[in-house]
Amino acid sequence: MEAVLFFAAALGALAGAIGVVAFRNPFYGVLALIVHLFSLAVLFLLLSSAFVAAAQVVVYAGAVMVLYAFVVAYVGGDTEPAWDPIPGQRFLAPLLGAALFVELSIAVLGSSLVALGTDGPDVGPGFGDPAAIGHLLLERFLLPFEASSILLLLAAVGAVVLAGKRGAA
Amino acid sequence: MINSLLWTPLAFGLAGLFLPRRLAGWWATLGAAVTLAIAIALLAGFDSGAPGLQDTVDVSWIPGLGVDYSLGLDGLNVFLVLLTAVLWTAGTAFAAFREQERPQLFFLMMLLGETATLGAFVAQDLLLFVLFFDLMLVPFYFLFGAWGSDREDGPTASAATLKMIVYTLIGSLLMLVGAIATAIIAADGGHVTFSIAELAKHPIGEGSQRWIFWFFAAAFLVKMPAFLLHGWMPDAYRAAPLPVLAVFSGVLAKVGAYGFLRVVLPVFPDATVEFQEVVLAIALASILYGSVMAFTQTNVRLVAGYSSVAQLGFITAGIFALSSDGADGAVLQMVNHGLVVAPLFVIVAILAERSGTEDLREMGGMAMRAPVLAALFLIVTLATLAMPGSANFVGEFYILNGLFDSKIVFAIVAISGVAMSAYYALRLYQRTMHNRLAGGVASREIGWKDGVVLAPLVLCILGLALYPQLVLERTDNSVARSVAAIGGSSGGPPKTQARVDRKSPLACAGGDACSVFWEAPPTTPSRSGSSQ
Amino acid sequence: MNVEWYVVLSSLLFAIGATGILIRRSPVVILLCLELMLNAGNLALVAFSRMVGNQQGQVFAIVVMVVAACEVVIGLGLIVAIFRRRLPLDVDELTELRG
Amino acid sequence: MSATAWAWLVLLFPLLGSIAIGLGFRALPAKAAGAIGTATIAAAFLCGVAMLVNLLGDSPDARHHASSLWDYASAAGLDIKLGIYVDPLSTFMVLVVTGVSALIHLYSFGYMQSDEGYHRFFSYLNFFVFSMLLLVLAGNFVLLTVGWAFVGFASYALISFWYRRTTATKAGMKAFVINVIGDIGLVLAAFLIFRELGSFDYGTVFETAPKVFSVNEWTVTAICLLLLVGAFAKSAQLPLHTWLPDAMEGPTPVSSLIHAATMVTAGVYLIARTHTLFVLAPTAADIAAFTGLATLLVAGTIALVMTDLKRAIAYSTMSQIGYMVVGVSIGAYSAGMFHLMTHAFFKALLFMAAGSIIAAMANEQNIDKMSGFGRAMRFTSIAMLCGGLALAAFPFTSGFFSKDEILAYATARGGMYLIFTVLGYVGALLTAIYTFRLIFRVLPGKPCPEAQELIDSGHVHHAHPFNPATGEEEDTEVGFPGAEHHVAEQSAPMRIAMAVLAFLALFGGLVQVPGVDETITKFLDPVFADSPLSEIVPSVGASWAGLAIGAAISLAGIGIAYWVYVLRPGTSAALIRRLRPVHTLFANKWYFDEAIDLLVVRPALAVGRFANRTFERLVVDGLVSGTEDFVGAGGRVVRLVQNGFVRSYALLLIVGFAGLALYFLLSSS
Amino acid sequence: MNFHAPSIDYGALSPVLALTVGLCVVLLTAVFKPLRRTAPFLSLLTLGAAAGLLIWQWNDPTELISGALRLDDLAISISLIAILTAAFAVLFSLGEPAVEQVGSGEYHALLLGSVLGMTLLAQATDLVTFFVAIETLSIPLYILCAANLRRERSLESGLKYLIVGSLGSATLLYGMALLYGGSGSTGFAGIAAGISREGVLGDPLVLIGIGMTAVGLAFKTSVAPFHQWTPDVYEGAPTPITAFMAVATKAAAFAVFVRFFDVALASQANDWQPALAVLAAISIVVGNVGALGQDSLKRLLGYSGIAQAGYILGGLVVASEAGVEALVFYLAGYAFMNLAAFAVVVARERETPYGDDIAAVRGLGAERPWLAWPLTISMLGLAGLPATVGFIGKLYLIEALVEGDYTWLAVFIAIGTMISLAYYLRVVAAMWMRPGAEAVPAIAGASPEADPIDAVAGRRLYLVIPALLAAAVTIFFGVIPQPLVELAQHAGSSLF
Repeated sequence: MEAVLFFAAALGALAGAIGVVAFRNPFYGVLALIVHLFSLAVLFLLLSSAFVAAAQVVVYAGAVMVLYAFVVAYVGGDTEPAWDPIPGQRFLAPLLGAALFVELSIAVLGSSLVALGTDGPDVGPGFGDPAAIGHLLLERFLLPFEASSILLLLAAVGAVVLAGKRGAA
Repeated sequence: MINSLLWTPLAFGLAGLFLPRRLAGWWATLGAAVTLAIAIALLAGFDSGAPGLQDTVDVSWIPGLGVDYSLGLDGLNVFLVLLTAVLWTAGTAFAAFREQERPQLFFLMMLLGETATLGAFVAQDLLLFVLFFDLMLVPFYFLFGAWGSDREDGPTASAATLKMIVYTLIGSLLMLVGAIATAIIAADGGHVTFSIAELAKHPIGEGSQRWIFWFFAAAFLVKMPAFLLHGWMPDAYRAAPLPVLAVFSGVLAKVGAYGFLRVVLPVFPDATVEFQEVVLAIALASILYGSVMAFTQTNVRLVAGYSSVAQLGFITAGIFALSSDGADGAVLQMVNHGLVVAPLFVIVAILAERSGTEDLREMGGMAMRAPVLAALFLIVTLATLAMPGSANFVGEFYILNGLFDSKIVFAIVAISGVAMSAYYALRLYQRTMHNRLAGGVASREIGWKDGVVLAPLVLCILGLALYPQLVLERTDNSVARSVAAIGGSSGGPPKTQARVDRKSPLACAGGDACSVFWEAPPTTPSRSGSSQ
Repeated sequence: MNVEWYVVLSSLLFAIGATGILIRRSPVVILLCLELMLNAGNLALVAFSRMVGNQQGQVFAIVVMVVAACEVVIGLGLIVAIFRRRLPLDVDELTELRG
Repeated sequence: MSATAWAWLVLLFPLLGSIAIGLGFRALPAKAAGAIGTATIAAAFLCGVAMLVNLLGDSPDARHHASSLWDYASAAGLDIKLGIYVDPLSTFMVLVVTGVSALIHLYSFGYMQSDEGYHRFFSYLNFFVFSMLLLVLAGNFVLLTVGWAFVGFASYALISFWYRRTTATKAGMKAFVINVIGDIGLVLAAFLIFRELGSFDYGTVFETAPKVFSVNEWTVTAICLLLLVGAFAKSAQLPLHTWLPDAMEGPTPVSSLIHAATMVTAGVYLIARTHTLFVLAPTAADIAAFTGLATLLVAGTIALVMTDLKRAIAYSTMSQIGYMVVGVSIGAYSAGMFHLMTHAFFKALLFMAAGSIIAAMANEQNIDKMSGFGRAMRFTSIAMLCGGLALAAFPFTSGFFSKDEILAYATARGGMYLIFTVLGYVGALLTAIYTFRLIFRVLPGKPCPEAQELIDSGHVHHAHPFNPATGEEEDTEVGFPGAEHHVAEQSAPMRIAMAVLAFLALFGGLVQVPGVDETITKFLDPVFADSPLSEIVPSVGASWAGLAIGAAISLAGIGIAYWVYVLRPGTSAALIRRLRPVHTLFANKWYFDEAIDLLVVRPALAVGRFANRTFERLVVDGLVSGTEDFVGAGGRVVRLVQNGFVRSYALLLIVGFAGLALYFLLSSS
Repeated sequence: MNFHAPSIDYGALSPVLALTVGLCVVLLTAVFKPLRRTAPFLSLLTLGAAAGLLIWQWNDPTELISGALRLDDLAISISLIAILTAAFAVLFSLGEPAVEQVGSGEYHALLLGSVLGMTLLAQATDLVTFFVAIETLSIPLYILCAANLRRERSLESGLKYLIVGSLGSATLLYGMALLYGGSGSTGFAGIAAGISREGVLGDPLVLIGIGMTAVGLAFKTSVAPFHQWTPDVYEGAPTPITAFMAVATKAAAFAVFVRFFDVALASQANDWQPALAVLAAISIVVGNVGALGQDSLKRLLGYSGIAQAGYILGGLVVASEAGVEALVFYLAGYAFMNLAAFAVVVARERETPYGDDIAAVRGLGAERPWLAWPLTISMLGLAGLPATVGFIGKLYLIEALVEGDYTWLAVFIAIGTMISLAYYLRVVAAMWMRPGAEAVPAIAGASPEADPIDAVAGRRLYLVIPALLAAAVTIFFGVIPQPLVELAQHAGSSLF
């Protein structure tokens, strides 16, 4: 059961990812990403981290993607030309992607961490639920939590600065 | 005392910034003169008998890095300090007599240069030495670049100067690494010190000596400049303003040679002995190449320039004879060459003013209406070609004698340089002063302004010619110490035992120095009878 | 299901994202690809947090989401600004700075 | 006062004179300069006499004193003092030098009168005398070298005294460089001596040398050969002689003083001075002797064909010095020195006479253009005749005794040394012929225009100033000969000097007549006593026999010359036609100049040109520009990669990471 | 379950708090029109306060908020450098067209935000803090680079920085993930303990993690081959921002770099040392040769920054106390030398039509000696000539390298310095050895979007005084380096 779900979700995630890279039209790209995110959320659930999954759905599939959609709609999703001005880029890029993947997987598979081979220790039902995460956020990770709020503030300011009316030439 | 010697020029230079342009030059000359006075006072107070350093200052400067601000005088540098002061006074005065643009800055740079050079001479902390050694470049970069002359047929002044700076820094940056490496290795975990005396006490391992030696050698050989490393010289010399060039080639080249005596011999004795012949070979190449170039040049400056290459070759050879007579000669010769080449450039300036060119082929006959100039020039020329009777001869005599005792073949090759020097020096004199008066050349007597600059220098030459002992007796002790580091023989063997001594391996300069080129003469029974 | 699988999957996603950045020219899509890479990181974090059995990784993942959101906002803001400035929305056209 | 004190005075006077004239060149009137110059030398001569008297005061074997003023350069075991060494030999030289110089100064006082560089001339001339005296009085090899180089310089300065003459400056350069080569030989010898004996002082060296060296040991031979390099360069012996003829570019008094009477004989003095070493190195001594022989013959042959009056005499000088060298090398020390003295007399005289004639010819030196001066210039021709006779060793003239004494010694020493006797006489024959060739070409016959002018109007001929060697236009400003020319007939100082010398040339030989009075031998004996060779003394009979042969040969020579040049004027031309190749060989001075030019000068310059044009540009600058280009290329690559495409930046980033990752994977356990 | 609020040492936290508060206040000024003009002064005030509080905290290391931060002397000294730079940047920004376009309040708020990020980064001892901080540092910079909205170059630089930067942070993140996986903890201490466990030491997973974090940090510190954004962004961004980035970002990033590698990853040192050494060597070469023949001063300084990063990295490579000392010392010196240079560039690009082209400083020595001297000194200092802090810095680095048996890298530094002379001195030559440039509009900045010319910018005290100050300090610490050395020693001792 779990395995089935995993493969389904994994396929979804991969499909979404490939879609993002492959679709000529940014708008389809956005849709593909949404698919990808949802499948990731499923994977998160499988990894018994409910809160993260939820956040994933709400924050990403909800807020962020909408933003994307708006922007794409605003700037118009014109498809980019096929030819590549940079010599070799077209040919090297996939190669490098492959290289990255290979190296990372070698690292993972070659790793002597026994835990990797298992599906993790048995954890209580509370593992990864909002309460636990909340505790962590407010105790151990208070500072990052606060800091990220500042970060959001700055980002907001930035968005206003860049996209606000004043920016118009 | 020694502090004031070191910082007086800079102080005057900075103060000069706030003076009106007219006064700047005179103020600077005054500064140089004061420094000269201090230098003379130091020499007067110098005790040639005393072992070790005198007038020392030793303050911890960057304790965090083990760098001390330690200065001191001994036989090696006392006369070089004096030479620096003398030439700078002359150079500054010579420049002050002429119109300079932005004079305040010009003279600030001049005097900064003097401070840096003096610093390099009196520094007794390896790192302080390196620091001043590099610092010297800065003022001369500006002087050459900003007040130099661009050439139509060649690089601009700033380009030529850049070449010089990069070239000379190649060596000195490597030297920085080498210096630090030396200290670290010597400290080996313990307290790091850069004091030359300390480092000399227990030299570092042979292996590290090998590469560090070359880092230092690179710096010094480029500075001189030595054969193959002189690429920066022609352009820079042609770009430089002459008063500056006078002090530059009069003093800065010596810093390189001095560095060998002060640092390399005591601190890297094993490497020194090991590479003796390599350096000697370079020195010989410089002598021969410099001379050959000198007598084919047509640009007056370059004749002097290449002759310096040859002269510095002699000095290097003297140092690497690794016997104290050789080194004595080297020190004496450093002073002599400074005293000779500076007036030479002053004269070049005078000649250029009279002929409007620096090309030998377009000069000639200038002695006609200028007997005094001709006479002064003649004296300088004779000193340049180390005419016996001049102190330069004594210098070369000591150098070659030292070399002769340790590496006879090198000595014989080196001495051929003497003959060539006679040719190029006389050629320079004849082509400018003698023969028919060339078109566009005015034969005018030397003016009092140039006279007061030139005459004292020539008097120094004559004085030293009459009594070179002045330098030798003060130098001898310290040199002997420097050389003793590499187990060099303390000069000429005592009378009549000479023959006996030479037979015993102990007496050979530089340990194995008598080796390669000496095949012992067939010993006939008659001598073995006579010599004991 | 072994954690290994998740990690390998995440690395694959990471590689895909990287490739995307390398070959796509529309800034929007490039931002999307960045999302892919960050999410790959998230997946790895969560997977490891499951593996080692503490939730620090999950917290990290959440923080990363915030960060990612911020980057998106700024990125989109820039895109809008560029669009407003009547410049082509193609990173290959923005090559005035070079050399 | 002691002998050494006088010696210092001897040195002091000329130096003072030189400095005084040099500094006072603006203040002093011309005459005063000449007067000071002459006076100081005369004073020096008197001090020399005082020195002699002092020396004769003490017992023969105690007749050597050293004295020093201050430490010149003593460090690191070298001990070099400013010291002099007075013994009969140096005293003898001092007397000859100062004496002859005084006369020549007197001569110049008149001869150079109208030259713009009058002060400079006397300053130089005095300086030369000082240097020469320093050379002979020096107490150690270093100071010897100093004097040695000083005379070299003085000779340079005086050769190119007319410095606007390109020929003169060239000649000066040549002389100087060859002299420096000589100095180098001397310096190296000094090194070797110091290395072996640990001292530069004459006293120590000559005392220890016999103890340390074994006969013909390679070191001592090397030392002697190096000394010979110095000697030959100075004394114009083969192959270092080429500068001497060119040196005739200098004013005639200079040729007479430096290049005839004094400096060129320094080599002879050196060999005599260091005879102790040469005794230890017979091989070297023989080499010296044979070189001398070769020189005397070669020079003689060249002198036969020279058409330039002064150059002809110069070659004769070379050949006479050849005799001296032979003498001092084979052991006839006092004979050699004796010949040195007499030669100084008659050769100086000859030059003075030549100078007077050349002045009358308005600087023309070609004997083909001269004739009939016998009537035009009585006094000069008489003087020339005296000199000629002495040179040709006419019986009972000075040259007659001195030359034959050398040959007699060679005979007495016997063995292979007979060669020297035989060839020496051949040389004597040549000498007689070429001497009288000159005399017969110049004095008798129908007066040439210049001579005629002198006879008619009593005025010295006036040509537009020109360079006798090249014929270039000249002016009479400083740096060129003066406007007026002065002949002995019209200048008392010149006449006095010539008269005195003429007397000495004729009768100076009588101080040393075999079996009668051997003054010089007796005087110099203590110096050479230590040499085994000085044991050999030709018997009085043998000497007189030699003298007889000498007389015969000399007369024969004069006879031949008379026959060829007076009785049958065409003969010489016929001979030349007959012996074309020989003549060309002689006329081209045996091609020595060409050989040296080919072997030394050209290669050196070629190397220079190569270094300058090729090596410097390709290697030295190549080193720099090569590095520059390399680095610059790197810069271009970096800027090329920085192509502005953000995606390619990302690519490089990933590539870098991939590489890094690869490294870490490999390094992982 | 009950909730234990972490204990918070507000004293130690005060600098961060001060910055945060200041940030908010400044932001508010953007809202109230009348307060617009006060933003710069408020920012300076904030920075001053933060600096003061930091100095107050000097020399007593404290763990903060359950191991998220550690305020020790390394953190303090680096934060001080960042704050100082920010202060200079604020001064440079007076009269900067970009400020007008984005609004003074926002502009300064973002600047302060970035500074906040830096102070956090300098103290971070936990991966999460680390990541958040580094983003808090970067994101405002992305915006500020693009702040001159009218100029295409500014936007371009912003976008480039954003894209490559995010790629960098993504890599960094993934590396962190791997390290977390390997060690099971996000705290530096935990990681140190985790990866030095038997069986984990040298595990490929961990090593790749190290590699990826290294890439991320190398990117921020613009170490080759992750440097390519640097010249473009430096050139395109508004000059005050460039100055800020060139110094502060590098300092902060190096702070966490050295802390993370020397504390958390110390046990793996033998593996990462050679790798980083090679990176250092590469960037020394790339930076120096790249700078040759650059005409844009900002670009030139960008490349020189790459080279300098290479030198500084050397201090990290040796993983020794001396190394950290050298690193801190050099960063401090580097800050002053660069600020002096940038002050002059700002002044000149405002008063000449040449923008930041080297032509802008031609004949400066005659025209504006008070600007020429600072630039000269800074160039000589960056070139490492004696009597400047640059020389002592190099000396310090080389000493550390030789002690750490990385002499070959020291030689690289020497060679790099040699090459660097060629371009540093080119600038000097332009100032002193060339006649003033004739008024032909040059390429740089002469496009229609060119900013207005302020003919007297070269006399504005808020530019000249900082320039002179920085130059003076450069000389001062070149002659009397001991104080700075002691500071560096404190900083160094706080890690070991």
